[in-house]
Amino acid sequence: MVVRLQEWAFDAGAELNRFSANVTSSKVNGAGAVVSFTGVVRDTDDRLIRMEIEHYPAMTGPAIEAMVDHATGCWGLAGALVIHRYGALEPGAPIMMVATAARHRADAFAAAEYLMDFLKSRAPFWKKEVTKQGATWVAARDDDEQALDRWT
Amino acid sequence: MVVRLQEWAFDAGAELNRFSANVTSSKVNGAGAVVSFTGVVRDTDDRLIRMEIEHYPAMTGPAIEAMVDHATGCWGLAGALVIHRYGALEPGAPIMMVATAARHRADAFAAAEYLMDFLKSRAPFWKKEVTKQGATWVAARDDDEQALDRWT
Amino acid sequence: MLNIVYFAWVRERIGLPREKVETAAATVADLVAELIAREERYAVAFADISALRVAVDQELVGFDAPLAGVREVAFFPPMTGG
Amino acid sequence: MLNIVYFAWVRERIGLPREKVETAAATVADLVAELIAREERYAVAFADISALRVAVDQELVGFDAPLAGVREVAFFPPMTGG
Repeated sequence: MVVRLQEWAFDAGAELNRFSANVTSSKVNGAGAVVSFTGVVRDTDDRLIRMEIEHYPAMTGPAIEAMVDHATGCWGLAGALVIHRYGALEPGAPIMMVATAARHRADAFAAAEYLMDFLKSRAPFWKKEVTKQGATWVAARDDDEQALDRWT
Repeated sequence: MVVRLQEWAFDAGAELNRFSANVTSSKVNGAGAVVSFTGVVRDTDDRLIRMEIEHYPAMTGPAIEAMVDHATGCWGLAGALVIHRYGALEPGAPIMMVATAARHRADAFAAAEYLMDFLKSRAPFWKKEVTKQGATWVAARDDDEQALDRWT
Repeated sequence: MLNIVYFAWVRERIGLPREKVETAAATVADLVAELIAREERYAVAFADISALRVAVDQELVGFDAPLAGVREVAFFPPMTGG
Repeated sequence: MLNIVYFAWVRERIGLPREKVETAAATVADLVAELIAREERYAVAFADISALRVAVDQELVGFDAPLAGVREVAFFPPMTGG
Protein backbone atom coordinates (compact mmCIF):
# COMPACT_ATOMS: atom_id res chain seq x y z
CA MET A 1 0.00 0.00 0.00
CA VAL A 2 1.27 3.44 -0.93
CA VAL A 3 -0.50 6.67 0.11
CA ARG A 4 1.09 9.95 -0.95
CA LEU A 5 -0.10 13.50 -0.21
CA GLN A 6 1.90 16.15 -2.00
CA GLU A 7 1.84 19.71 -3.32
CA TRP A 8 3.92 18.95 -6.38
CA ALA A 9 2.70 17.51 -9.68
CA PHE A 10 3.04 13.82 -10.52
CA ASP A 11 3.28 11.76 -13.72
CA ALA A 12 0.27 9.43 -13.74
CA GLY A 13 1.70 7.19 -16.48
CA ALA A 14 5.03 6.74 -14.72
CA GLU A 15 3.23 6.00 -11.44
CA LEU A 16 1.00 3.43 -13.17
CA ASN A 17 4.02 1.67 -14.69
CA ARG A 18 5.90 1.59 -11.39
CA PHE A 19 2.81 0.28 -9.57
CA SER A 20 2.14 -2.40 -12.22
CA ALA A 21 5.75 -3.59 -12.18
CA ASN A 22 5.60 -4.02 -8.40
CA VAL A 23 2.29 -5.85 -8.18
CA THR A 24 2.76 -8.11 -11.17
CA SER A 25 6.36 -9.12 -10.55
CA SER A 26 5.61 -11.16 -7.45
CA LYS A 27 5.49 -14.82 -8.39
CA VAL A 28 3.53 -15.55 -5.25
CA ASN A 29 0.75 -13.03 -5.57
CA GLY A 30 0.99 -11.95 -9.20
CA ALA A 31 -1.88 -9.74 -10.18
CA GLY A 32 -3.30 -9.93 -13.69
CA ALA A 33 -5.63 -6.92 -13.44
CA VAL A 34 -4.62 -3.31 -12.81
CA VAL A 35 -7.20 -0.50 -12.67
CA SER A 36 -6.36 3.20 -12.41
CA PHE A 37 -8.37 6.36 -11.95
CA THR A 38 -6.94 9.81 -12.61
CA GLY A 39 -8.80 12.99 -11.71
CA VAL A 40 -7.85 16.07 -13.70
CA VAL A 41 -8.55 19.76 -13.06
CA ARG A 42 -11.28 20.45 -15.61
CA ASP A 43 -11.87 23.78 -17.27
CA THR A 44 -14.75 23.38 -19.68
CA ASP A 45 -15.30 27.04 -20.46
CA ASP A 46 -11.82 28.50 -20.16
CA ARG A 47 -12.63 30.50 -17.02
CA LEU A 48 -10.50 28.69 -14.44
CA ILE A 49 -7.26 30.32 -13.32
CA ARG A 50 -6.38 27.67 -10.76
CA MET A 51 -7.86 25.20 -8.31
CA GLU A 52 -6.84 25.33 -4.65
CA ILE A 53 -7.09 22.25 -2.48
CA GLU A 54 -7.08 22.55 1.29
CA HIS A 55 -6.80 19.51 3.54
CA TYR A 56 -6.58 18.49 7.21
CA PRO A 57 -3.05 17.11 7.51
CA ALA A 58 -3.54 15.33 10.85
CA MET A 59 -6.55 13.44 9.49
CA THR A 60 -5.96 13.00 5.74
CA GLY A 61 -3.24 10.35 5.82
CA PRO A 62 -4.83 8.13 8.50
CA ALA A 63 -8.30 8.44 6.90
CA ILE A 64 -7.02 7.36 3.47
CA GLU A 65 -4.90 4.56 4.91
CA ALA A 66 -7.99 3.19 6.66
CA MET A 67 -9.91 3.22 3.36
CA VAL A 68 -7.07 1.46 1.56
CA ASP A 69 -6.76 -1.14 4.35
CA HIS A 70 -10.46 -1.87 4.12
CA ALA A 71 -10.38 -2.18 0.31
CA THR A 72 -7.28 -4.39 0.39
CA GLY A 73 -8.93 -6.84 2.77
CA CYS A 74 -12.36 -6.69 1.19
CA TRP A 75 -11.21 -7.42 -2.38
CA GLY A 76 -7.94 -9.29 -1.72
CA LEU A 77 -5.85 -6.69 -3.49
CA ALA A 78 -2.27 -7.43 -4.50
CA GLY A 79 -1.59 -3.71 -4.13
CA ALA A 80 -3.15 -0.26 -3.94
CA LEU A 81 -1.86 3.24 -4.60
CA VAL A 82 -3.37 6.64 -3.72
CA ILE A 83 -1.75 9.94 -4.67
CA HIS A 84 -3.58 13.19 -3.85
CA ARG A 85 -2.29 16.70 -4.38
CA TYR A 86 -3.10 19.78 -2.31
CA GLY A 87 -2.28 23.47 -2.72
CA ALA A 88 -2.58 25.34 -6.03
CA LEU A 89 -3.25 23.29 -9.18
CA GLU A 90 -3.25 24.53 -12.77
CA PRO A 91 -6.09 23.61 -15.22
CA GLY A 92 -5.39 20.27 -16.93
CA ALA A 93 -3.16 19.00 -14.12
CA PRO A 94 -3.82 15.65 -12.45
CA ILE A 95 -5.41 16.22 -9.01
CA MET A 96 -5.11 12.68 -7.78
CA MET A 97 -4.89 9.06 -8.81
CA VAL A 98 -5.88 5.66 -7.47
CA ALA A 99 -4.54 2.34 -8.71
CA THR A 100 -5.58 -1.14 -7.61
CA ALA A 101 -4.31 -4.58 -8.57
CA ALA A 102 -5.98 -7.94 -8.12
CA ARG A 103 -6.03 -11.41 -9.61
CA HIS A 104 -9.29 -10.73 -11.44
CA ARG A 105 -10.67 -7.53 -12.93
CA ALA A 106 -13.95 -7.40 -10.99
CA ASP A 107 -12.07 -7.01 -7.69
CA ALA A 108 -9.69 -4.38 -9.06
CA PHE A 109 -12.61 -2.34 -10.49
CA ALA A 110 -14.74 -2.59 -7.34
CA ALA A 111 -11.85 -1.57 -5.07
CA ALA A 112 -10.95 1.42 -7.27
CA GLU A 113 -14.57 2.63 -7.30
CA TYR A 114 -14.87 2.14 -3.54
CA LEU A 115 -11.69 4.15 -2.94
CA MET A 116 -12.88 6.93 -5.26
CA ASP A 117 -16.30 7.13 -3.59
CA PHE A 118 -14.72 7.41 -0.15
CA LEU A 119 -11.96 9.80 -1.22
CA LYS A 120 -14.64 12.08 -2.71
CA SER A 121 -16.79 12.36 0.37
CA ARG A 122 -14.86 11.06 3.39
CA ALA A 123 -11.27 12.23 2.98
CA PRO A 124 -10.78 15.77 4.35
CA PHE A 125 -10.10 17.74 1.16
CA TRP A 126 -11.86 20.91 0.03
CA LYS A 127 -11.62 22.35 -3.46
CA LYS A 128 -11.82 26.03 -4.33
CA GLU A 129 -12.07 27.26 -7.92
CA VAL A 130 -10.35 30.56 -8.66
CA THR A 131 -11.73 32.16 -11.84
CA LYS A 132 -11.57 35.61 -13.41
CA GLN A 133 -14.93 36.28 -11.70
CA GLY A 134 -13.71 35.33 -8.21
CA ALA A 135 -13.18 32.31 -5.97
CA THR A 136 -15.81 29.69 -5.06
CA TRP A 137 -15.70 26.63 -2.82
CA VAL A 138 -16.81 23.59 -4.82
CA ALA A 139 -20.09 22.26 -3.40
CA ALA A 140 -20.40 18.58 -2.51
CA ARG A 141 -22.63 16.70 -4.96
CA ASP A 142 -25.65 14.79 -3.68
CA ASP A 143 -24.85 11.86 -5.97
CA ASP A 144 -21.36 11.59 -4.46
CA GLU A 145 -22.95 11.16 -1.03
CA GLN A 146 -25.45 8.66 -2.43
CA ALA A 147 -22.65 6.70 -4.12
CA LEU A 148 -21.47 5.63 -0.66
CA ASP A 149 -24.72 3.73 -0.04
CA ARG A 150 -23.80 0.93 -2.43
CA TRP A 151 -20.93 -0.16 -0.17
CA THR A 152 -23.00 -0.69 2.96
CA MET B 1 -11.68 6.58 -30.41
CA VAL B 2 -8.47 4.59 -30.86
CA VAL B 3 -8.43 0.80 -31.34
CA ARG B 4 -5.04 -0.85 -31.84
CA LEU B 5 -4.28 -4.52 -32.45
CA GLN B 6 -0.60 -5.31 -32.45
CA GLU B 7 1.99 -8.04 -31.93
CA TRP B 8 4.54 -5.76 -30.32
CA ALA B 9 4.68 -4.68 -26.68
CA PHE B 10 3.31 -1.32 -25.52
CA ASP B 11 4.01 1.06 -22.62
CA ALA B 12 0.77 1.34 -20.63
CA GLY B 13 1.91 4.43 -18.70
CA ALA B 14 2.96 6.31 -21.83
CA GLU B 15 -0.34 5.37 -23.51
CA LEU B 16 -2.30 6.58 -20.47
CA ASN B 17 -0.49 9.91 -20.47
CA ARG B 18 -1.02 10.44 -24.20
CA PHE B 19 -4.70 9.53 -23.88
CA SER B 20 -5.22 11.83 -20.86
CA ALA B 21 -3.51 14.75 -22.57
CA ASN B 22 -5.81 14.39 -25.59
CA VAL B 23 -9.10 14.03 -23.75
CA THR B 24 -8.48 16.66 -21.10
CA SER B 25 -6.99 19.36 -23.33
CA SER B 26 -10.22 20.11 -25.15
CA LYS B 27 -11.79 23.20 -23.63
CA VAL B 28 -15.15 22.22 -25.08
CA ASN B 29 -15.43 18.69 -23.85
CA GLY B 30 -12.74 18.53 -21.18
CA ALA B 31 -12.91 15.30 -19.23
CA GLY B 32 -12.15 15.28 -15.51
CA ALA B 33 -12.17 11.51 -15.03
CA VAL B 34 -9.87 8.98 -16.70
CA VAL B 35 -10.11 5.24 -15.95
CA SER B 36 -7.68 2.63 -17.24
CA PHE B 37 -7.51 -1.14 -17.11
CA THR B 38 -4.36 -3.08 -17.89
CA GLY B 39 -4.32 -6.87 -18.22
CA VAL B 40 -0.98 -8.54 -17.57
CA VAL B 41 0.25 -12.07 -18.35
CA ARG B 42 0.13 -13.68 -14.92
CA ASP B 43 2.43 -16.44 -13.77
CA THR B 44 1.54 -17.26 -10.21
CA ASP B 45 3.60 -20.41 -9.86
CA ASP B 46 6.53 -19.77 -12.18
CA ARG B 47 5.47 -22.40 -14.73
CA LEU B 48 4.53 -20.22 -17.68
CA ILE B 49 6.98 -20.00 -20.58
CA ARG B 50 4.78 -17.77 -22.74
CA MET B 51 1.19 -16.97 -23.62
CA GLU B 52 0.02 -17.17 -27.22
CA ILE B 53 -2.94 -15.14 -28.40
CA GLU B 54 -4.74 -16.02 -31.61
CA HIS B 55 -7.37 -13.76 -33.13
CA TYR B 56 -9.68 -13.44 -36.13
CA PRO B 57 -8.27 -10.44 -38.00
CA ALA B 58 -11.27 -9.80 -40.24
CA MET B 59 -13.58 -9.66 -37.22
CA THR B 60 -11.48 -8.31 -34.31
CA GLY B 61 -11.20 -4.68 -35.34
CA PRO B 62 -14.83 -4.16 -36.38
CA ALA B 63 -16.11 -6.03 -33.30
CA ILE B 64 -14.07 -3.87 -30.91
CA GLU B 65 -14.95 -0.67 -32.75
CA ALA B 66 -18.63 -1.51 -32.38
CA MET B 67 -18.17 -2.02 -28.60
CA VAL B 68 -16.32 1.29 -28.29
CA ASP B 69 -18.98 3.11 -30.35
CA HIS B 70 -21.69 1.74 -28.11
CA ALA B 71 -19.83 2.68 -24.92
CA THR B 72 -19.04 6.17 -26.21
CA GLY B 73 -22.70 6.87 -26.92
CA CYS B 74 -24.06 5.16 -23.85
CA TRP B 75 -21.85 6.99 -21.33
CA GLY B 76 -21.06 10.19 -23.26
CA LEU B 77 -17.35 9.50 -23.30
CA ALA B 78 -14.87 12.23 -24.17
CA GLY B 79 -12.58 9.48 -25.47
CA ALA B 80 -11.83 5.76 -25.41
CA LEU B 81 -8.73 3.69 -26.12
CA VAL B 82 -8.35 -0.06 -26.65
CA ILE B 83 -4.99 -1.74 -27.26
CA HIS B 84 -4.85 -5.54 -27.53
CA ARG B 85 -1.82 -7.65 -28.37
CA TYR B 86 -1.74 -10.98 -30.21
CA GLY B 87 1.03 -13.47 -30.90
CA ALA B 88 3.56 -14.62 -28.29
CA LEU B 89 3.62 -12.75 -24.96
CA GLU B 90 6.16 -13.14 -22.16
CA PRO B 91 5.07 -13.50 -18.47
CA GLY B 92 4.63 -10.09 -16.85
CA ALA B 93 3.93 -8.32 -20.16
CA PRO B 94 0.79 -6.22 -20.65
CA ILE B 95 -1.72 -8.14 -22.79
CA MET B 96 -4.11 -5.28 -23.38
CA MET B 97 -5.39 -2.02 -22.00
CA VAL B 98 -8.58 0.00 -22.04
CA ALA B 99 -8.86 3.69 -21.14
CA THR B 100 -12.02 5.79 -20.92
CA ALA B 101 -12.55 9.47 -20.19
CA ALA B 102 -15.71 11.24 -19.13
CA ARG B 103 -16.87 14.32 -17.29
CA HIS B 104 -17.69 12.30 -14.16
CA ARG B 105 -16.10 9.18 -12.76
CA ALA B 106 -19.19 6.95 -12.69
CA ASP B 107 -19.45 7.09 -16.50
CA ALA B 108 -15.74 6.47 -17.03
CA PHE B 109 -15.81 3.45 -14.67
CA ALA B 110 -18.99 1.96 -16.16
CA ALA B 111 -17.70 2.30 -19.72
CA ALA B 112 -14.34 0.71 -18.85
CA GLU B 113 -16.06 -2.24 -17.16
CA TYR B 114 -18.47 -2.65 -20.08
CA LEU B 115 -15.60 -2.67 -22.56
CA MET B 116 -13.66 -5.21 -20.48
CA ASP B 117 -16.68 -7.51 -20.13
CA PHE B 118 -17.27 -7.48 -23.88
CA LEU B 119 -13.58 -7.75 -24.82
CA LYS B 120 -13.32 -10.83 -22.56
CA SER B 121 -16.21 -12.77 -24.07
CA ARG B 122 -17.22 -11.17 -27.39
CA ALA B 123 -13.99 -10.10 -29.09
CA PRO B 124 -12.45 -12.98 -31.11
CA PHE B 125 -9.28 -13.68 -29.11
CA TRP B 126 -8.13 -17.06 -27.78
CA LYS B 127 -5.36 -17.50 -25.22
CA LYS B 128 -3.04 -20.49 -25.01
CA GLU B 129 -0.67 -21.01 -22.09
CA VAL B 130 2.63 -22.66 -22.91
CA THR B 131 4.24 -24.17 -19.82
CA LYS B 132 7.05 -26.64 -19.15
CA GLN B 133 4.33 -29.30 -18.96
CA GLY B 134 2.79 -28.47 -22.34
CA ALA B 135 0.34 -26.10 -23.99
CA THR B 136 -3.30 -25.53 -22.93
CA TRP B 137 -6.05 -23.35 -24.36
CA VAL B 138 -7.41 -21.11 -21.59
CA ALA B 139 -11.03 -22.03 -20.85
CA ALA B 140 -13.69 -19.34 -20.82
CA ARG B 141 -14.94 -18.56 -17.30
CA ASP B 142 -18.62 -18.85 -16.50
CA ASP B 143 -18.51 -15.63 -14.52
CA ASP B 144 -17.13 -13.77 -17.54
CA GLU B 145 -20.18 -14.86 -19.52
CA GLN B 146 -22.47 -13.94 -16.62
CA ALA B 147 -20.82 -10.51 -16.34
CA LEU B 148 -22.43 -9.58 -19.67
CA ASP B 149 -25.92 -9.90 -18.19
CA ARG B 150 -25.61 -6.69 -16.19
CA TRP B 151 -25.47 -4.61 -19.39
CA THR B 152 -28.74 -5.85 -20.89
CA MET C 1 -17.98 -21.53 -52.70
CA LEU C 2 -18.08 -20.87 -48.95
CA ASN C 3 -15.00 -19.93 -46.90
CA ILE C 4 -14.78 -21.74 -43.58
CA VAL C 5 -12.26 -20.57 -40.97
CA TYR C 6 -11.31 -22.31 -37.72
CA PHE C 7 -9.62 -20.90 -34.62
CA ALA C 8 -7.91 -22.16 -31.46
CA TRP C 9 -8.51 -25.83 -30.64
CA VAL C 10 -11.13 -26.16 -33.38
CA ARG C 11 -8.38 -25.29 -35.86
CA GLU C 12 -6.00 -27.72 -34.18
CA ARG C 13 -8.49 -30.62 -34.18
CA ILE C 14 -9.47 -30.14 -37.80
CA GLY C 15 -5.86 -29.54 -38.75
CA LEU C 16 -6.28 -26.49 -40.96
CA PRO C 17 -7.00 -22.78 -40.47
CA ARG C 18 -9.32 -22.33 -43.47
CA GLU C 19 -10.83 -24.12 -46.41
CA LYS C 20 -13.30 -23.53 -49.22
CA VAL C 21 -16.27 -25.86 -49.55
CA GLU C 22 -19.01 -26.41 -52.10
CA THR C 23 -22.21 -26.78 -50.09
CA ALA C 24 -25.96 -26.52 -50.40
CA ALA C 25 -26.43 -26.36 -46.61
CA ALA C 26 -29.28 -24.03 -45.69
CA THR C 27 -28.09 -23.29 -42.14
CA VAL C 28 -24.92 -23.43 -40.04
CA ALA C 29 -26.27 -26.57 -38.36
CA ASP C 30 -26.72 -28.24 -41.78
CA LEU C 31 -23.14 -27.32 -42.67
CA VAL C 32 -21.87 -28.81 -39.40
CA ALA C 33 -23.75 -32.04 -40.16
CA GLU C 34 -22.13 -32.18 -43.62
CA LEU C 35 -18.66 -31.66 -42.13
CA ILE C 36 -19.18 -34.26 -39.40
CA ALA C 37 -20.22 -36.81 -42.05
CA ARG C 38 -17.10 -36.04 -44.04
CA GLU C 39 -14.24 -37.11 -41.74
CA GLU C 40 -13.47 -38.24 -38.22
CA ARG C 41 -11.48 -35.09 -37.32
CA TYR C 42 -14.56 -32.95 -38.03
CA ALA C 43 -16.70 -35.27 -35.90
CA VAL C 44 -14.19 -34.79 -33.06
CA ALA C 45 -14.08 -31.01 -33.43
CA PHE C 46 -17.87 -30.65 -33.56
CA ALA C 47 -18.67 -33.37 -30.99
CA ASP C 48 -20.02 -30.86 -28.44
CA ILE C 49 -21.67 -27.99 -30.25
CA SER C 50 -22.44 -26.23 -26.94
CA ALA C 51 -18.66 -25.70 -26.50
CA LEU C 52 -18.46 -23.87 -29.84
CA ARG C 53 -19.29 -20.44 -31.20
CA VAL C 54 -19.97 -19.50 -34.80
CA ALA C 55 -19.79 -16.28 -36.80
CA VAL C 56 -21.11 -15.70 -40.32
CA ASP C 57 -19.43 -12.88 -42.24
CA GLN C 58 -17.76 -11.81 -38.95
CA GLU C 59 -20.98 -11.55 -36.93
CA LEU C 60 -21.71 -13.90 -34.01
CA VAL C 61 -24.84 -15.96 -34.73
CA GLY C 62 -26.60 -19.10 -33.53
CA PHE C 63 -26.24 -22.49 -35.21
CA ASP C 64 -29.68 -22.03 -36.77
CA ALA C 65 -28.47 -19.03 -38.81
CA PRO C 66 -29.19 -19.27 -42.57
CA LEU C 67 -26.26 -19.46 -45.00
CA ALA C 68 -27.92 -17.80 -48.01
CA GLY C 69 -25.60 -15.10 -49.33
CA VAL C 70 -22.95 -15.81 -46.69
CA ARG C 71 -19.30 -15.67 -47.79
CA GLU C 72 -17.45 -16.78 -44.64
CA VAL C 73 -18.33 -19.00 -41.69
CA ALA C 74 -16.01 -19.14 -38.64
CA PHE C 75 -16.00 -21.82 -35.93
CA PHE C 76 -14.19 -21.34 -32.63
CA PRO C 77 -14.37 -21.94 -28.86
CA PRO C 78 -15.78 -19.27 -26.50
CA MET C 79 -13.54 -16.22 -26.67
CA THR C 80 -10.94 -15.54 -23.98
CA GLY C 81 -9.69 -12.04 -24.71
CA GLY C 82 -8.91 -9.19 -22.36
CA MET D 1 -7.83 23.43 26.81
CA LEU D 2 -9.48 22.24 23.60
CA ASN D 3 -8.02 22.77 20.12
CA ILE D 4 -10.58 23.82 17.54
CA VAL D 5 -9.64 23.79 13.84
CA TYR D 6 -11.63 25.18 10.92
CA PHE D 7 -11.38 24.43 7.20
CA ALA D 8 -12.56 25.87 3.89
CA TRP D 9 -15.40 28.41 4.13
CA VAL D 10 -15.87 27.73 7.85
CA ARG D 11 -12.30 28.92 8.37
CA GLU D 12 -12.91 31.95 6.13
CA ARG D 13 -16.13 32.98 7.92
CA ILE D 14 -14.63 32.64 11.38
CA GLY D 15 -11.43 34.29 10.20
CA LEU D 16 -8.90 31.92 11.74
CA PRO D 17 -7.61 28.40 11.07
CA ARG D 18 -7.36 27.26 14.70
CA GLU D 19 -7.81 28.41 18.25
CA LYS D 20 -7.63 27.06 21.80
CA VAL D 21 -10.69 27.40 24.00
CA GLU D 22 -11.46 26.83 27.66
CA THR D 23 -14.81 25.05 27.71
CA ALA D 24 -16.99 22.85 29.87
CA ALA D 25 -19.20 21.83 26.93
CA ALA D 26 -20.30 18.20 27.22
CA THR D 27 -20.94 17.63 23.52
CA VAL D 28 -20.02 19.11 20.15
CA ALA D 29 -23.49 20.68 19.96
CA ASP D 30 -22.92 22.38 23.36
CA LEU D 31 -19.59 23.71 22.08
CA VAL D 32 -21.26 25.08 18.94
CA ALA D 33 -23.86 26.85 21.11
CA GLU D 34 -21.07 28.43 23.18
CA LEU D 35 -19.26 29.63 20.05
CA ILE D 36 -22.45 31.03 18.48
CA ALA D 37 -23.14 33.00 21.65
CA ARG D 38 -19.65 34.42 21.61
CA GLU D 39 -19.52 36.46 18.37
CA GLU D 40 -21.48 37.20 15.20
CA ARG D 41 -18.92 35.56 12.88
CA TYR D 42 -19.42 32.24 14.71
CA ALA D 43 -23.19 32.63 14.42
CA VAL D 44 -22.75 33.11 10.66
CA ALA D 45 -20.41 30.12 10.27
CA PHE D 46 -22.66 27.81 12.30
CA ALA D 47 -26.01 29.14 11.02
CA ASP D 48 -26.87 25.94 9.14
CA ILE D 49 -25.46 22.97 11.01
CA SER D 50 -26.73 20.54 8.33
CA ALA D 51 -24.17 22.09 5.94
CA LEU D 52 -21.31 21.26 8.32
CA ARG D 53 -19.29 18.22 9.27
CA VAL D 54 -17.35 17.66 12.48
CA ALA D 55 -14.43 15.46 13.50
CA VAL D 56 -13.17 14.86 17.05
CA ASP D 57 -9.54 13.77 17.29
CA GLN D 58 -9.55 13.24 13.49
CA GLU D 59 -12.58 10.94 13.42
CA LEU D 60 -15.86 11.98 11.77
CA VAL D 61 -18.68 12.10 14.35
CA GLY D 62 -22.17 13.51 14.81
CA PHE D 63 -22.89 16.78 16.60
CA ASP D 64 -24.11 14.80 19.61
CA ALA D 65 -20.62 13.33 20.18
CA PRO D 66 -19.25 13.78 23.74
CA LEU D 67 -16.18 15.94 24.31
CA ALA D 68 -14.81 14.18 27.40
CA GLY D 69 -11.13 13.44 26.82
CA VAL D 70 -11.13 15.03 23.36
CA ARG D 71 -8.10 17.10 22.37
CA GLU D 72 -9.10 18.47 18.95
CA VAL D 73 -12.42 19.32 17.31
CA ALA D 74 -12.56 20.17 13.59
CA PHE D 75 -15.42 21.93 11.77
CA PHE D 76 -15.66 21.95 7.97
CA PRO D 77 -18.08 21.71 5.03
CA PRO D 78 -18.77 18.38 3.30
CA MET D 79 -15.55 17.09 1.76
CA THR D 80 -14.87 17.50 -1.95
CA GLY D 81 -11.77 15.42 -2.58
CA GLY D 82 -10.91 13.10 -5.44
